[in-house]
Amino acid sequence: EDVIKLGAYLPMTGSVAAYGDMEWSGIQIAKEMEPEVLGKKVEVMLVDTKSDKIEAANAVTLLVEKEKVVGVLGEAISGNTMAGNPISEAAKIPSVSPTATNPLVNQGKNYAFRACFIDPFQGEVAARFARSELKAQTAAVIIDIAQDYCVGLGNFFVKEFVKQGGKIVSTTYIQTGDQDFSAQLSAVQSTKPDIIYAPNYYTEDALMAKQARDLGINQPILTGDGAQADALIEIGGASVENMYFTAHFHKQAASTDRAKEYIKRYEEKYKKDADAFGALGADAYFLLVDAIKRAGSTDGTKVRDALAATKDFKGVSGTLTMGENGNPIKSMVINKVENGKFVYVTTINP
Amino acid sequence: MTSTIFLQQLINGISLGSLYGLVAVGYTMVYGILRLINFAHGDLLMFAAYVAIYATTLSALPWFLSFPLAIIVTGVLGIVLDRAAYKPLRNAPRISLLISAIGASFLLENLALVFIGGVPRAFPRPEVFDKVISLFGLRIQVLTLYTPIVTLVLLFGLLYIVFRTKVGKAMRAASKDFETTRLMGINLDRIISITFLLGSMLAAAGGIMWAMKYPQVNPFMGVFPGLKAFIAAVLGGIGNITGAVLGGFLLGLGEILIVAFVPELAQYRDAFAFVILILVLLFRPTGIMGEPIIDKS
Amino acid sequence: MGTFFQADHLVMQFGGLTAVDNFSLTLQPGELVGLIGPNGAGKTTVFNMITGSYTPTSGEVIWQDENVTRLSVHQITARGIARTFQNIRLFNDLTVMENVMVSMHHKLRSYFWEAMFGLPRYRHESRRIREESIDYLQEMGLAHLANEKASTLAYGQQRRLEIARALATRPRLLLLDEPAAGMNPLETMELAEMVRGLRKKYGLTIFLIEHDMKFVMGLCERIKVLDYGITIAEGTPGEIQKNPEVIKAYLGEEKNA
Amino acid sequence: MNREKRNLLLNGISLILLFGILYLFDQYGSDYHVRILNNMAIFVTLAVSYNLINGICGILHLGPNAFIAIGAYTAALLTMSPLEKQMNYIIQPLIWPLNSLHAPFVISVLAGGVMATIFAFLISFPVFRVRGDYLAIVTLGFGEVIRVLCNALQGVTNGPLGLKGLSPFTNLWWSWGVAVVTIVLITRLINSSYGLAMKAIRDDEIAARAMGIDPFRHLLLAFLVSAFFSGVSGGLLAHLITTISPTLFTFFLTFNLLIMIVVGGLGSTTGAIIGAMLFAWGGEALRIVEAPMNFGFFTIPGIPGMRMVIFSLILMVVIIFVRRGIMGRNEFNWDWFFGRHQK
Amino acid sequence: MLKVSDLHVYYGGIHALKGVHLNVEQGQIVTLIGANGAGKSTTLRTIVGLEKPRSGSILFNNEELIKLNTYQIIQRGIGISPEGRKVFPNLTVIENLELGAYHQRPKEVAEQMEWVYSLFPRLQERSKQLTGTLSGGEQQMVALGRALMSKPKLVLLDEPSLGLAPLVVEEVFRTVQTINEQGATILLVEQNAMAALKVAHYAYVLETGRVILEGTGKELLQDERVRKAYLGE
Ligand SMILES: Nc1ncnc2c1ncn2[C@@H]1O[C@H](COP(=O)(O)OP(=O)(O)OP(=O)(O)O)[C@@H](O)[C@H]1O
Ligand SMILES: Nc1ncnc2c1ncn2[C@@H]1O[C@H](COP(=O)(O)OP(=O)(O)OP(=O)(O)O)[C@@H](O)[C@H]1O
Ligand SMILES: CC(C)C[C@H](N)C(=O)O
Ligand SMILES: [Mg+2]
Ligand SMILES: [Mg+2]
Repeated sequence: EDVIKLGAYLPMTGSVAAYGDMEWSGIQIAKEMEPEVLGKKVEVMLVDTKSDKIEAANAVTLLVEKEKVVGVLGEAISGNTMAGNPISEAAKIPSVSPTATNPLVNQGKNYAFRACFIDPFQGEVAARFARSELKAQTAAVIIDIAQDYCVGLGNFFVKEFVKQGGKIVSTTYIQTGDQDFSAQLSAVQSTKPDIIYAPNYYTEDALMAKQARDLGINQPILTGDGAQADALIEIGGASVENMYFTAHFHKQAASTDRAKEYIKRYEEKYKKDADAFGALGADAYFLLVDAIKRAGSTDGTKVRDALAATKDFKGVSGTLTMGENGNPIKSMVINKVENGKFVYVTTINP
Repeated sequence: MTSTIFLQQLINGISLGSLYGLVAVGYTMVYGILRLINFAHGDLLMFAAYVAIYATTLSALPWFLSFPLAIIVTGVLGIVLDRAAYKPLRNAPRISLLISAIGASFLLENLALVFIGGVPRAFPRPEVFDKVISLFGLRIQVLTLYTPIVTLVLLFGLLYIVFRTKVGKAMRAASKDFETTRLMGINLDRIISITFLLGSMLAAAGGIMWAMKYPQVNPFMGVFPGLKAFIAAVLGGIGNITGAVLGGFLLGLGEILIVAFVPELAQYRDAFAFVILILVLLFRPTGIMGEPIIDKS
Repeated sequence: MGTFFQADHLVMQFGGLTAVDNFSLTLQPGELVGLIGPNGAGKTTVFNMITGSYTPTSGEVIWQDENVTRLSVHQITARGIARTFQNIRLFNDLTVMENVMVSMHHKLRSYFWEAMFGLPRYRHESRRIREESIDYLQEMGLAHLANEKASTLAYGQQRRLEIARALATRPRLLLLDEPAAGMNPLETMELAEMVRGLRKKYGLTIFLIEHDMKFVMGLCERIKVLDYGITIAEGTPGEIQKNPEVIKAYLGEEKNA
Repeated sequence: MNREKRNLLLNGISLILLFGILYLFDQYGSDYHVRILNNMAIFVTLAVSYNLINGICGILHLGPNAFIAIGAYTAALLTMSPLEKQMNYIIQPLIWPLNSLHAPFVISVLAGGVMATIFAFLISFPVFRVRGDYLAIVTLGFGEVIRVLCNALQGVTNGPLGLKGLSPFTNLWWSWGVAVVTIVLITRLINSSYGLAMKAIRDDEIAARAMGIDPFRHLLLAFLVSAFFSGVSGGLLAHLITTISPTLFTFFLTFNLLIMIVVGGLGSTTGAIIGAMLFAWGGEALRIVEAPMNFGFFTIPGIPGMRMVIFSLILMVVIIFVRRGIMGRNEFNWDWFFGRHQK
Repeated sequence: MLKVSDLHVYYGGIHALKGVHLNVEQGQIVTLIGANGAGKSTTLRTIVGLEKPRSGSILFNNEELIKLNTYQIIQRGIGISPEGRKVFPNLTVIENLELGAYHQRPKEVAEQMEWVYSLFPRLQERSKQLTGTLSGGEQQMVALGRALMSKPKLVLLDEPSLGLAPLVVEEVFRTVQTINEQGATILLVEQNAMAALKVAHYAYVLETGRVILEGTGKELLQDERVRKAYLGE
């Protein structure tokens, strides 16, 4: 065989399709930038997970058992990655998730890695930002209970917010696919919080923001990395103006050479601004290819060891060192929505 | 709970209920004539919403042109659907027809997925419906007021057609026996086409109202309203047009109020619809307004 | 001696309409009684009340000293009252033989798991059902059609299969609703012969509805006449044929053949 | 040799042949093929038991997903070790006594079947109070209620997050063993007097009553038997995929089963088997339309959704041309195979 | 008026009609008798286009009907009371009758309705009742009345006396004669051969898909074979 076969499993359809879409675009640019390793052509086979756990598990099974890939990229969201990782783990195939931020994703796994920071960090930063910048005494938390990410991140925020002397006045649950949040929002409204923390994915956040504003709830909304999708602004319109969120990347904060090259190619090819998730998709690819190069082989265990030893890697989203458990240590940005655009606010280092 | 909040929830409930009712009417109508659970009905909602989006954004039509356009195009799609997927099965067992309907539903959803993609689109809600009026401390979106009105107007129009016109009588005849309907000199295929035209146009109206309320349009957006409308239709007595609207109101109001009174039950909201349904059917096995089964020995 | 069969002041109302009013009937074992009357007089409704399809608005049905008024259809069949239907209701997708075998199912003693695991008791019982159903088919002249689908039978054959099926439930009282409808005169005559034979062979009591006067008058020992749900006459065929009220409401002037 | 003996012999030979093939795959086949075969067996079991209700009793039951879900969760909760449970439940801890229960695979799977049967019994009264399309929606409703409960009872099911990392106990022997047992037992039931009574109810319930058959008792029987085997399959399925969540048990699962049995031929066990195998195999075969296609010079990227487009087109064409499904209501039998019709 | 020649009809593999021919002249009552399963109903169904013949021709006023759809055939002026009545059970008696006159103008409908009520007064009593709840005989009257509502030139009746009380049977045959005298041509399928032959101008005897005998009503009444097989003598 003169090709090296990698597999990607991403949500190309379903409730979080936008992430899959962006990350796949990023992976393709990365592949153009580094099409070969060990003198062989790299091939990436994509399988759609339909934004669903079961499909994610099936997809990894397909990639590992049928396609015999040597490394796996994905999934975009934590819940699906948690369903997929045990399968690649059992087959001793290393995997790199671009954006699954929940800590449990890699827990107890030897072959699972990711290209992003993890949620305890993100929750803490959000809580501190809420207290110091937004001057919030009280917060209402609205959580999508169908997503490991949302549940986890919500908890980390709450813990830190309380530790910083804030008060959580209400915790309400929604579920992926819900359309009508009026009941939950009415409950929130009656507790008059200073801010609303809603660490959910873009569709739910956009619809929720819209209905909140319709109901006359005008408090600032703070959310997590899930917000940074164009669909949020498209659907939410004016309602998501001034929404703050913790995020992986903003092209304005790009620092490495690789990032500059990436942004150039990306914008040439897709005729739009380079986004965070594309950048992380690319980083996942670069990390894996880099490890294969350093391992000098596609053997699962060797690549795994190389991945674990990644140090000061200059990726698109910044400089990264692989920490414990396959979790990188890297910086974070805070963005907000302004005039229908994602605007860079600040960078926070670990 | 204060009376303002209660009133607010009541209004929300009526609005949601009339939306369910609107979708259910078309459902029940097609069912009434063909005895077909048209699982593709929900997908016609989705189709109409996309047509409206494209008409509004691409060809820059004002809403009062693009919406009717979407309704007409969807009506035509309904006829096409009947011709392609259901007409060849007129004399087949009902279950085959049901499978064809499921197939049609999958097809529409996935065609949309292939051609439009899985990322949701925003629905351009026209200014007129976007306003919010404040009244006695209530914040009411204008759209909330329009939905019940649209539903009731369409209901009465449909009742008129089905019970007062010749075509309506032929429809009711066809609902029991195709062969004998033909023996009355009635062009059955034309009657069925008209049924599908009307049913699909109602679906389109429902789709547009739905998309204005929840302005997020994706290939699978029809599944949920389709299911809710189906429940509403059964609740009211399948095939009974007034029953469908009643069922819709009951369902919408019930869902909203139960969550408002007992917020802990919010998670059970989707089950609630079925619980009401099962309770009602326990006491009235053919729904609230359904005709009793006549089966003389 | 206790009561064999007694219908006591049965009333059936549908909304405002009284379909049957104060219908009473006592049957002795072995009797062959006819029920006639204009269309819509309530004859089938009487059958439906006796067999449990309808629950009478008032009145009672006593069967072998038991009040069966409120029992459901299958319970009444199990107690020995069987019927045929005016609009033939065979199991169209089953074979002729299976149609008959089904009627013996309610007498089966084996549990379902005995059938599922093919245990001896079930095997034994099922063999007996098979043999017996052939007998009933032979009785009605249908044995050669045993493996045909019921729906492919000619009309007259279907009527006879209805009777065979009812017989197979092993009733003591058999209710026949227009058994000769749709048969030509020749077939009707054969049918009359058959009914006589069955009564004798199985010791049946028969209560039947029929519009074919030749058939009814030739066969029944006693006849009841309904009109608008009310019993207007009762008596031997001879008496009924002469009854002016019956002639006026039902028979017509020249038709008392 | 008489016919009965010959058929028995042939059945035995086919069985040995089947397990021989399984052995070959187990030893030499790729993981991928083994997985498809496992899927096939589970679908076959599900379709055959579903057909008992919909095909034989003629009831439009749309809630088998509930039975499967209950079987899957029950079995999964029993095989997971207390430690795994602790790891999984992050919203709410698993309630007592479930958190400390632990049982071997066989027992867990059987328990899944039993729980599904108990559930079927509990809902039978409201279900069989209605008929026709009303029954369809009531059962669809119970299916949805179970799904919602799986979502909402986080202390039992871990809610929408589902259970992950189950041990992959299901192998070819279990899945096909269960399938064969199910086929044999259900076929016998169908061919017995009980099955005949069910078919009579399907054809004309009023007439069946008049022949002394209690519809409720017989429908209930079919319902419970079907629920049991569906529950068992659910347990097998859970330990094949190793991840379960409420989204697995939506009415799409029901629709898929319905498609299998109708395309195979409603009311035919042979048809159900064929339908299920076609579905399991076809579903995989159709994947190529979604894979990127390489034409040497250029590649067409995979188009998500294409697979379902083709699938639904095939489905509609098939159902329009063979309206009663592949087998109609006929069954495979050896006499037919040897071209002998005389009885 | 109606001329059927060499009609072959199959149900799947079953050859139900094997070259049936018949001729109905304007103003006549023609009857079709024969044992169960002889193909009488199939003949009527084929005339109105519910079954498609494999070969043969059906001329109605010199127009070929085989090419037409059922609804078009009915619109040419044919009324039918089908086997098994086939009333619309969920519609009232009035609505059933009105459907029979689907293409008539309201005034004509009212006239015809009066006339049908005069033939069957029982229907007027029950006019608002759902037809499904009527007795068998009453439903038969609805079916008959419905067939007459469109003032058809040719009326096809499939066993109209089935399940009717003797008085009503007489009534039906009288009605058949009445409407015939008022100008309608009638093709009557009957099991009650005696009564049918009495009113018929001309008759055909069908056996297993073939016409085995034909002649005027009187001739057949005398015929030895007919007396034996169909009159039970
Ligand atoms: N389920 C029902 N609902 C309403 N009315 C009914 C019902 N069943 C019967 N009827 C009415 O009761 C009356 C008696 O009907 P029934 O069927 O008993 O007549 P019948 O004597 O058997 O007539 P036929 O000889 O025509 O069969 C009829 O007028 C009929 O309309
Ligand atoms: N839908 C059908 N499918 C298959 N065979 C049929 C069908 N309808 C009728 N037949 C067969 O065609 C033949 C003629 O039937 P037809 O109904 O025309 O007889 P008929 O003369 O009207 O008898 P009857 O006096 O019983 O009404 C019969 O052998 C019958 O079994
Ligand atoms: C794409 C991202 C928003 C995914 C999210 N960080 C998660 O872990 O689920
Ligand atoms: Mg009667
Ligand atoms: Mg006939």
